[in-house]
Amino acid sequence: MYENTSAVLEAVRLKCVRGERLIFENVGFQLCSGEVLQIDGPNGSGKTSLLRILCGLAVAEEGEVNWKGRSINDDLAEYVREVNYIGHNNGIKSELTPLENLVVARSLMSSNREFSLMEALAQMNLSDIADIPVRKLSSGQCRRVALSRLLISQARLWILDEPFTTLDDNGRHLVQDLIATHARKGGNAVIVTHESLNLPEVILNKLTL
Amino acid sequence: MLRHINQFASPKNFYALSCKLVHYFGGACLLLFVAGVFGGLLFSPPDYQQGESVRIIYVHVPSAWMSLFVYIVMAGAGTIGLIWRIKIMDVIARSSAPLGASFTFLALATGSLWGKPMWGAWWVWDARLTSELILLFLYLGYIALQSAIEDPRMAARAGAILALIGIINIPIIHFSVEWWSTLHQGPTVSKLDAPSIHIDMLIPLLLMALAYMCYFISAVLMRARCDLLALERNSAWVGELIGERSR
Amino acid sequence: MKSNLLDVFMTILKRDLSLGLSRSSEIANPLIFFFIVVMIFPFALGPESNLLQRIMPGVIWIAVLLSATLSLDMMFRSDFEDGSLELMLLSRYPMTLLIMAKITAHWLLTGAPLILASIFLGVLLNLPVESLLYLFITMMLGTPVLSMVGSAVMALTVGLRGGGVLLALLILPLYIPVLIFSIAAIDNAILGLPITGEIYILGALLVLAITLAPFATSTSLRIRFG
Amino acid sequence: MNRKRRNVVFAVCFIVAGMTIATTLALKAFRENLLYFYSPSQVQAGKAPQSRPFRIGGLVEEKSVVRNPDNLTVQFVLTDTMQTVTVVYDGILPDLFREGKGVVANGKLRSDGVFEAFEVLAKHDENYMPPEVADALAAANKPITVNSVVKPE
Repeated sequence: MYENTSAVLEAVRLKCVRGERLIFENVGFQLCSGEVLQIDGPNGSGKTSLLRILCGLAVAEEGEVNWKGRSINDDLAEYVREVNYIGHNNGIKSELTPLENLVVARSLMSSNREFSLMEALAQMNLSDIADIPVRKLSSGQCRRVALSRLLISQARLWILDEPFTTLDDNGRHLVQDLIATHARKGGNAVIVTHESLNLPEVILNKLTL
Repeated sequence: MLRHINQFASPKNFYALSCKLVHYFGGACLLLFVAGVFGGLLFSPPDYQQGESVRIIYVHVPSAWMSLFVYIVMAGAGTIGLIWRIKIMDVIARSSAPLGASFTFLALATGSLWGKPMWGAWWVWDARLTSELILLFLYLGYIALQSAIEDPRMAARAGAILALIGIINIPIIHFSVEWWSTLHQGPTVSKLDAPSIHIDMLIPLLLMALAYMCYFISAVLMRARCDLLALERNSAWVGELIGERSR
Repeated sequence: MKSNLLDVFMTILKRDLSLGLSRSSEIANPLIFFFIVVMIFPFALGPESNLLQRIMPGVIWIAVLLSATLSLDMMFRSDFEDGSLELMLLSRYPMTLLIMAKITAHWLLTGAPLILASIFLGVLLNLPVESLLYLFITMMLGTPVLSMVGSAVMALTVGLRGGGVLLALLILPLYIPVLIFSIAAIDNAILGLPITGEIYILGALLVLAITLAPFATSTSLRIRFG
Repeated sequence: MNRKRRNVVFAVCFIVAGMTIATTLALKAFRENLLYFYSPSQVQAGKAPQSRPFRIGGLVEEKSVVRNPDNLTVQFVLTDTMQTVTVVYDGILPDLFREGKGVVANGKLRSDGVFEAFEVLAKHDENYMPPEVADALAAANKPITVNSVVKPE
């Protein structure tokens, strides 16, 4: 199966039910190495639910998600090593500083040890505030702290839920550049956003729920 | 293999099968209950020590047995539902809880009524009674958790975990009378050698136990059917069913 | 691999400890609550010291159960709300390991201070030395069980509306065995009776909790996210 | 797959080891005496508490029950076939209170060694039979086991 298609990430006939309400069904797509998928749709169409299914946090009512030709539930622990999920919530603690937050994040994920945390923060324009507790930062700066996790991880699949909310123009460009670079190196990204993405030299698939 | 089981346990097939089973077990329950009540109240002899008061045994002991049995069913069905994601099992686990709570309450209440004249106290804090009371709390907690979580699938799975945590109480209840020197008497029927109860009393007792069991099965199936219809109300087979009925 | 596991355990432990210390009210409030509950009893029962001495170990244990229940909220709620738990569930390490670190931190932040507070109150209320000693021993064995069983049940109710009362409803019946055997041990110890049986049981409960709680908690958390 | 299997094996070993230790501890505990009530032998050996209430369990000795005709006060002797304790009680006795049967009394030991009960509970055994059968058994001199109160030491 895997030999015939070069799809790395494949979703087959996914169905999602919340409570007694059908959110979506028959959702499927294939991503080959280096491809990016943009997911769009009206509020409540299940974009976040789909992302949570893709990263293995939730289980679909029906259908399957395959990674490199195998169902992700075969070995979820192995799969999540390849995933970097930045959800709607930033997953950072407001009592800790950006640097401390990154220390915890790095120890949890398969990280690129050579890339120092300060470098990551510098690349996100956060070096001045690396030692200020996150609760004193603006929401855009918080989002940048969360997104700087992308820089320290070695995950091949990025799953991003509305990454651009509360970011300024500079931040948007920064993150789009990151995604494009990641894709050109052969990585994949699944992004929920309403904005039109500008990713030069990258195959961009679109899925509307 | 799993697909076969899933097929068999599909809500539609289960619904059709349970319609028949409810009738069989309901009828059996009624017959056994009548036989048990008459046997227990009229034909069985009074006890050599307790006299006529012993007759409460025919209500008390089966409900105490059922309180444990239903918990095991609830935890077992919940676990199967949790691991293999079989919806029917979730529904059965959820439907069992109020029945189990009722049996437990009945066991505690009748035990209390029996204890007052026999032991001389409505309630004593011995191991059997305390652990049975904790069982009632576990059932109530399970029901409260079910009603607090809106998503029925998540509720069922969370309930399964809670039931599994609480299952440690079941052996404690069963063996409490042997492990601790309690006021409550030891097991009578399940002793490995011959049961130390006279055959004329044993038969109505077993009849009543079977009646309780049939009641539980038919009641849990009825509850499960209602639950299932509500859960699957958007699915095709329920639509067909309603169409057939209204025609 | 081995040292990595230890590293990540220590990282999470340090993180939770520093988070707890920076939100000092979350640690202080259960302790204050504990003192108030214990102090209410003399008001209700009168200051007769014989009676108080007899019931105080039980009173202190009940207060510990209640404030342990209150303190469980800090274990998962903020992590649930800000998405940190998702990060942990998607980490490369087994969730059970991270949960053990969180439980350890929770015990250090709440269980250990409660033990110290109990001994302090015991001295203040003139409890005999045996009571104090066995209060200490039973609490060393019992309070970790409270944290562990609590984490499993807390994981089930995290993020639910009205979760606080529900949590108490679910958890207090599960705490009863710890209470029963601790009090039995203290009572017997005061009378000079053997207490090895009760201590064995508390030890068995502790081992059982250590074995099963991390798995139950991680399954519960996955369910709450699923 | 390999890593996953190793994790599963590790988890299973961990659980099995934990359960084994817990069971061992619990079994050790049950070999100790987890008391709900004290036996007359223990009371006579001075093992029961002196200054506070406790429960005492045993058989009511045959022909030891003395009722006071003026009030409800009853006096009887409790035995575990080795030692005896005299019990006084002021109240209504339960139906099952018989000579030769098991009871559990809740109360305090007086300084003269008499147990002053404020509650007497009858412990009935797990045997149920019609009176005729019991009579027949008695006639055949087959002992009906009523020793569930008296724990063999």
